[in-house]
Amino acid sequence: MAFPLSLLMLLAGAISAFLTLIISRFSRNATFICFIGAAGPIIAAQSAVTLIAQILTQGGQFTFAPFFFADALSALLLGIIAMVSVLVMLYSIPYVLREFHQGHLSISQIGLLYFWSGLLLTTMYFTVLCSSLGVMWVFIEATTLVSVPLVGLTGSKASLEATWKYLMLATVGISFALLGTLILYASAVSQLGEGSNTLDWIFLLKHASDLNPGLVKLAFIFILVGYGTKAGLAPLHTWLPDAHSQAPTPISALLSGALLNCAFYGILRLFLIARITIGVEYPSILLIVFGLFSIGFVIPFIIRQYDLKRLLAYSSVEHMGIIALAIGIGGKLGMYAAALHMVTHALAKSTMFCVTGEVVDRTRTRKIARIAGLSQAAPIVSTLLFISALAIVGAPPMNVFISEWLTVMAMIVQQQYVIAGIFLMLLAILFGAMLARITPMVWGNQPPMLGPSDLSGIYSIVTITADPTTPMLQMQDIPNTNNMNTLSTHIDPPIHAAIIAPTSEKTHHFAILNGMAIGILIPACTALLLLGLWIPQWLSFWIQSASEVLK
Amino acid sequence: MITQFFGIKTIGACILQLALVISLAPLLQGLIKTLKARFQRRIGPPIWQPYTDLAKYWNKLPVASDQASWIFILTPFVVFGAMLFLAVLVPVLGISPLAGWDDLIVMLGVMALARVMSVLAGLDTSSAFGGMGSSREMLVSVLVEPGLLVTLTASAIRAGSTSLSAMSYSALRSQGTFLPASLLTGLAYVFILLAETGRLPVDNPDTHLELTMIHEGMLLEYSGRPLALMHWANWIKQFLLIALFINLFLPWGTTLNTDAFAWVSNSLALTGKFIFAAIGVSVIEMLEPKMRLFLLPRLLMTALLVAVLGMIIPNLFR
Amino acid sequence: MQPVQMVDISAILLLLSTCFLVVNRQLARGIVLLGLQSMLLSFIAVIVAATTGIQEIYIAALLTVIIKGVGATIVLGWVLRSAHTRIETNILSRGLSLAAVVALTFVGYSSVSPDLQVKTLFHTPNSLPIAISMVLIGVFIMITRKKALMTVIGLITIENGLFLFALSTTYGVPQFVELGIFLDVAISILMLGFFAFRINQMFDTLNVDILDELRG
Amino acid sequence: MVSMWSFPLLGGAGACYLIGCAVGLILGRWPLWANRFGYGLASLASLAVFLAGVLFLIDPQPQTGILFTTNFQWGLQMSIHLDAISAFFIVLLGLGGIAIGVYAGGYMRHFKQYSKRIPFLVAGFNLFWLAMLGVILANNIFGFLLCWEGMSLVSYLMVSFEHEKLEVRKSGFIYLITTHVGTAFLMGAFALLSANAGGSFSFDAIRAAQNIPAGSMIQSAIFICALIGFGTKAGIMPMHFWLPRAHPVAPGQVSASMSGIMLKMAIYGLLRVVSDLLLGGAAPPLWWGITIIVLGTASALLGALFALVETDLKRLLAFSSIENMGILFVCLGTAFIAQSLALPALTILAFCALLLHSLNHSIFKSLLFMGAGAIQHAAHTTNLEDMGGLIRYMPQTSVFMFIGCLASAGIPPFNGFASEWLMFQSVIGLIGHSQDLGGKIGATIILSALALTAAIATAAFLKVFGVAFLASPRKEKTAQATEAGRAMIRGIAIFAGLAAVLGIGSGAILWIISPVLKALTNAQSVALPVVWALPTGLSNTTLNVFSYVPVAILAPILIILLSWPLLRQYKPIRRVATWACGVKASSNTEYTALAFVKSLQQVFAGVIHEQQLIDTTYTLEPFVIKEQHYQQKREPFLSNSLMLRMKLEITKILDRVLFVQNGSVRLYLGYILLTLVALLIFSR
Repeated sequence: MAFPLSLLMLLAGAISAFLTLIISRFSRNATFICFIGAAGPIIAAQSAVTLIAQILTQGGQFTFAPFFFADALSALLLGIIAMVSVLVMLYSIPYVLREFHQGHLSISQIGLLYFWSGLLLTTMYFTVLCSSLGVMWVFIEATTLVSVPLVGLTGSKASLEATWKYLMLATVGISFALLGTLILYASAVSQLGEGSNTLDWIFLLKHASDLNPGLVKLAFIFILVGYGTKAGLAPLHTWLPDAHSQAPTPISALLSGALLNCAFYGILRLFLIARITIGVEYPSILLIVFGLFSIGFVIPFIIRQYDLKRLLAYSSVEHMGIIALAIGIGGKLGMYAAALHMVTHALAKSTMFCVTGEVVDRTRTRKIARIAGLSQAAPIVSTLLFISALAIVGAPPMNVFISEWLTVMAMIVQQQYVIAGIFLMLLAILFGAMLARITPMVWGNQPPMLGPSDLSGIYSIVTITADPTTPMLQMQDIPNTNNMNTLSTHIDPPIHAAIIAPTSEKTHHFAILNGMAIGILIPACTALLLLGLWIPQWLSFWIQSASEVLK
Repeated sequence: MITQFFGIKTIGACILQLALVISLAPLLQGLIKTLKARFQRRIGPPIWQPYTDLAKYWNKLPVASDQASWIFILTPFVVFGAMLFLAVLVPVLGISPLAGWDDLIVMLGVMALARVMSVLAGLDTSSAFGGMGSSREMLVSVLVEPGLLVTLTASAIRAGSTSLSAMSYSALRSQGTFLPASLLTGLAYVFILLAETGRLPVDNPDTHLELTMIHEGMLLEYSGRPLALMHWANWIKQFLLIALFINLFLPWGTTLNTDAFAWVSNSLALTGKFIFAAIGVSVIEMLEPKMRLFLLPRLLMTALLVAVLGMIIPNLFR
Repeated sequence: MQPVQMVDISAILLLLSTCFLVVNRQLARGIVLLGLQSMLLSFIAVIVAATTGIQEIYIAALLTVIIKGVGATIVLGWVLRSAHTRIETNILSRGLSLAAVVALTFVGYSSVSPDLQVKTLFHTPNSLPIAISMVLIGVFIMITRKKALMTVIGLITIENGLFLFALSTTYGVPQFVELGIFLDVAISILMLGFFAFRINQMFDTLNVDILDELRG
Repeated sequence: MVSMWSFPLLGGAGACYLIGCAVGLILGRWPLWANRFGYGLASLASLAVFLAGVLFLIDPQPQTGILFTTNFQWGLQMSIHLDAISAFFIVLLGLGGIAIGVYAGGYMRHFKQYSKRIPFLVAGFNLFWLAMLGVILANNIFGFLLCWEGMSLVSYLMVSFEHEKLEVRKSGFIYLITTHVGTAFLMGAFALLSANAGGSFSFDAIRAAQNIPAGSMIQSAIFICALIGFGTKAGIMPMHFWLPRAHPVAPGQVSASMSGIMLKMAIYGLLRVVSDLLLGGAAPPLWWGITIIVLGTASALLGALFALVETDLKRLLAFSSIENMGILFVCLGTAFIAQSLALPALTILAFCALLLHSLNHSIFKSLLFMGAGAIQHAAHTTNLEDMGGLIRYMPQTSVFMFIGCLASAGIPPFNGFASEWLMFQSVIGLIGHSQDLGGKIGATIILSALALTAAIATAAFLKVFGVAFLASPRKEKTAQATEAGRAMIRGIAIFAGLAAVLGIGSGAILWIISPVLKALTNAQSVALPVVWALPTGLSNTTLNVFSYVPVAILAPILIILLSWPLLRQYKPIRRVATWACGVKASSNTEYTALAFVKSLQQVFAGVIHEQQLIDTTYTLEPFVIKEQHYQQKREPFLSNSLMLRMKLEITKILDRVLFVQNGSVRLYLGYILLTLVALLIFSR
């Protein structure tokens, strides 16, 4: 099989990562660094889409090169990573610039951010593209290692703590996954003899029925616990709220939207083998138990949550649970629902994180209790927040609803009425719990805003498009306002807003950045809505092919 | 059916019954008052005192409160009109002129209309007495209405129709056979009759003492012709309810024949039964003291329960 | 002595050293024990390599000595020098810890049923269960110790268990996978060391228990 | 073939709603124009909807169409279907839309401080009606659920209009959660239905499948899910608690459309899902009807009682909605019982009552809520205790509210009476047809409870009219009230007129219902007027539904004819002050809302808890009292305090659970180890 060029193009992310790292040593132009850093992943995403098209048009499974392999399931994950990375990288530009101008990020930190996130994206792409389960493990471990510095980027005490926990738990978990992989390998070797392709996924799948059931069972347990830790299934998820809340917001979106799915991909691959070797019963039960437990476990944490980003992290745990549950339920419908839910959740969660970034940036707090009156102070952001929250909780006009509803349907078709009942009940509780946190921020009469309003942002964007002589790059002139930042950490947000309200000149620049962020987020939220109302043919073909692999 | 309804015979019967009820209602009131006085060893007013009262009010010019709105003005008409309508609807002489359309729920509805208007009129003048009367009237009516409905429904079920004439007809046809259920529902009806017409032990029609009055409280601001209408309407209501009681629960002595002899005997029997009912009411008024307002629910709930029992009991004996 | 028996005995010795790690309270001695453990492991690797004649396993043995035996000891020792304490506080008493270790070993043995049909030469009755037990005990060490240092030691114990497993059942994994694994392990140990150092720098202690600001 | 115009009309209406929505947003800078055009378009669209429904009912030819579809199996397919059941509710919807749209055009003029938000409200209003139209027309599960939840969401957003107020935010949130829980049950019901039709989402396929065995667990499960789901929306006890919170806090036209129209969607849903999809016209099990009728009776009675003691006008109306939904459930339950006992005549009577009361309630409740909105604008309060004497300041509104109150109280000759009359008839019929003692006792208790309900509702609405409009104003600001604007008056007048006309002419519009009855009972033909006679009854006295018509026409004629001679000289010659034992009668002497129902409240003290707060300040303690404030708090049982306590308890438990994630990395590792060990042991 021809070695596709697009596979090489996937390295664009890594290349731009090194470029930004180097540039950030010499240049002081944050805007430039941002654009360079974001360009690579976007090029990579474009080539990922080409790759998906290639995979889907050529049909079935095929190997590119010794180590590379892709089927429709990989295509699904490729697409999810590409989708999330484009959104996140576009959004990161205004976000990072704003942080920079407010003095929360330094130039070298920006360089590091783009360096590590470029590497993270590259490792994620290759996670889903390698043929050997051993190599897959290596890449999944690599995603941990390159995402750890991202979590600790801001260098605060809390972020250090989160980093430590993330590193610790993910490393332990991943060691279990390695043990599982080794056990699988041992089984394969003793049954099928040694060879360079013994850990190859196609080879294993072909001979799955010859493997030793006892060992494969053991391997599945270790891999489920191992990758499950990374994928955030309760009760193994404990690092997740810490890491996702401490990372810079675009990175949180990347972690929640793409990385969790990549880890889950590892479970899926082994699930497909184990299903043949030890029968579908046992792995399905495990997935259902983990799924239901994950959905139920997060309820108290969501109800009593104080931190906006932790809230979303717990919601991610819930959604990974839903995916596990759908796969455990199985059947044509269940697998379809799982594949669809991966896509819908990735889109919804990354959008939600980005919108949250807007909220946090304007209020300078993540404490839910301190945010109120967004609908007056920032009408567009609050609308986006509400829409994406509705998507996250699976309210009907939104896309997540379709996959959750299909999950219920799958349960009914498989005659798992009790599970369906519990699932629906948990979803309803989560709906309430989630919106109980979100709605108080949207409504109310206390605008704690900092900076210009949404509308002025939009108007600024219009001005820029109309007048090309006002380039974005002008913004490097804004002085770094470190002293303001140190001041602000000791003052309550409302007072803060009053004290360091930006000057009118700066207001204009912030307005442009805000407008840019909103300009990126509005289409994303519209996509949530549109995908809920209508799934286009090509999209459904893509998801359906993936569910065929799982079936 | 329509032609039959608008036939000359029906219209004649309507006019006849209307005239009868309008003219005799004050007489019944006078009779009860006189009898009650006699039982209390008083001489009491003459039996046609209500007529003279009406005449007196009729010739006085009305005065109204400066707070009163159109509700206050309209109420006597609506109340009196509603009673006129009921006077045609309710069977007095065995079967109503509007037989077939005299539904019991329509009767209750029209009675409710009258009550609603008087309650509003009581509230309209911003007088404390009016408000008190209205409030208490609502208390009584809330407790009375279910009882009345259930009592009448018991008869309706037995008759197989909710038409008052049918109910009366079925009672007449089955006269002589004693039903324990009839006794129970009849008893409940008596309680409800007393409460509806504002008699002791529920209300004292003779006083204007603010602590006791219910119905009179609402009328306090009326004078002249409107007052006459309100009183008259109340007497008509009393007359009709007693007539209904006679038809449904005291069917004896009335025949279904239509010859001349039957006319005479039926009229005599009816007169006798009215007098009997008047005596009964005055005896109860003589014996019973006025009840405390908050004891009323107990009384009326008992009536409701008795009525429910009466509704169910035919099955027990079947 | 047969090579197989030697591997078997070494495996039991590994388990024993792990037990020592559990009851040990001195950080310095823990590092030394870890070094010994790694050496023991590379010894097993050498035996396996010599018996089977697979050259790559020598490389693996060498890497083990370099990364885990020497590298980890140096990094950890560097961290320890910068820390104030030398003594680890164990949240469980020695008796309870040992009991837990016994229970975990039992789990390790019971999870691997005898009829697993792993037909390699070095699949001794003990090596595979001990490998799994070491993984579990490694986590147990991480749970019961408060110092970041011991946590890292627990993690390396886990890695050692994995390596034992790979050696005894399959003579290691395919080469490129193995390389990748070593790279990852090396980086993760470096990172752990680095962040343990950062924690010590920022919080002025190696006690990870103070890292509990993020909760709920 | 006039019904061929229905779909084009409906399409036009849908487009019109969308344009109205867009116009509202586009004209955002000019709220007044946004208001005028947006609501104008809504009214226009509703007129088309109304016409479409009426045309269909004139010539009922079921039609199906597909709005849009995807060739993807599980995607959204919005196919629409128009049959008699949906046509009836479309008539109801259109009627409501016309009047409320006209009213709303004038409503917002007084909301100066919210001028920025008005465009959103206009857009939301249009979307709301579009969603309700979608609910009625949807012919597949996806479309139905989407529109259903869209309806809930949009109404939630509109309820949150004045979100500066904590009360509004809380109420809105409770509404959102409750309605979503209801939707979850609906999802369950639909999923079961669809699974039985081979996983198809189309209503047609479900109708065609009909392979759910009667009396099976699945059938019962679907029924229970649908009952809970739709019952929540309908505000049936014990799922009612959101209703008295959400309806009062919304702007006038929103509460009018929610109470008047949206609640009927629950009835439509029950008819569609249970009668049509689940049973396909077959007889339901007996216990379904009994469950529904018991729930309905409880809601009716308790709703009326809570309305009685309520002093906030809009909350009172909300409780009255619960009461009326209870009455509708009683009718539905009676119909179901009659169906399962194979009593076609009674079935038709009960369905007749159900449909007529749906229509009537939507008319008088919208009327009352619109009136309440007008009062709120004029007197700046919804508290009855602050009102009084409005009949002088708002003469037109007061006439319409008078009609509304009497209709709502079920007093002839207004429309509430007509349908309550049918309801009583069907319950009496139930007693007559009960063969066993249990049934008879049960039906009798239900009858007396309903009679009590009617009486209490009367008292409640007399309180509304008597206290709010009559006597003299109790607060200064009330005396400054002025008549509502012309547009508002027009909107209210439409419904007041309908309430009066339908009261007398209810029988005459029964032809509209006959195709619906045909569809509901699967009968080939339905004989109207319905001849109803009890089995033991007299053959010569039959009662028909029309009989009320001449009676109702006759009554006013008689009244006027007979009282004309009296009327001529009737005019009070003198106006004097009210006699009040020598002092000047003022607002201090008149009865308050609280006092008016105090005695009744004591009778029902078991259900309504009362809290008395007496705050005394002394000049010389404890002898000389300077001031004494008396406050009475009344809350329906199972209400705030209980929910608050539950919330506290749950919070306490949750806080304990939170310890699980206490920040210790060692604990987290412990979870992983424990999970692994547990799995290893479990898989042995």
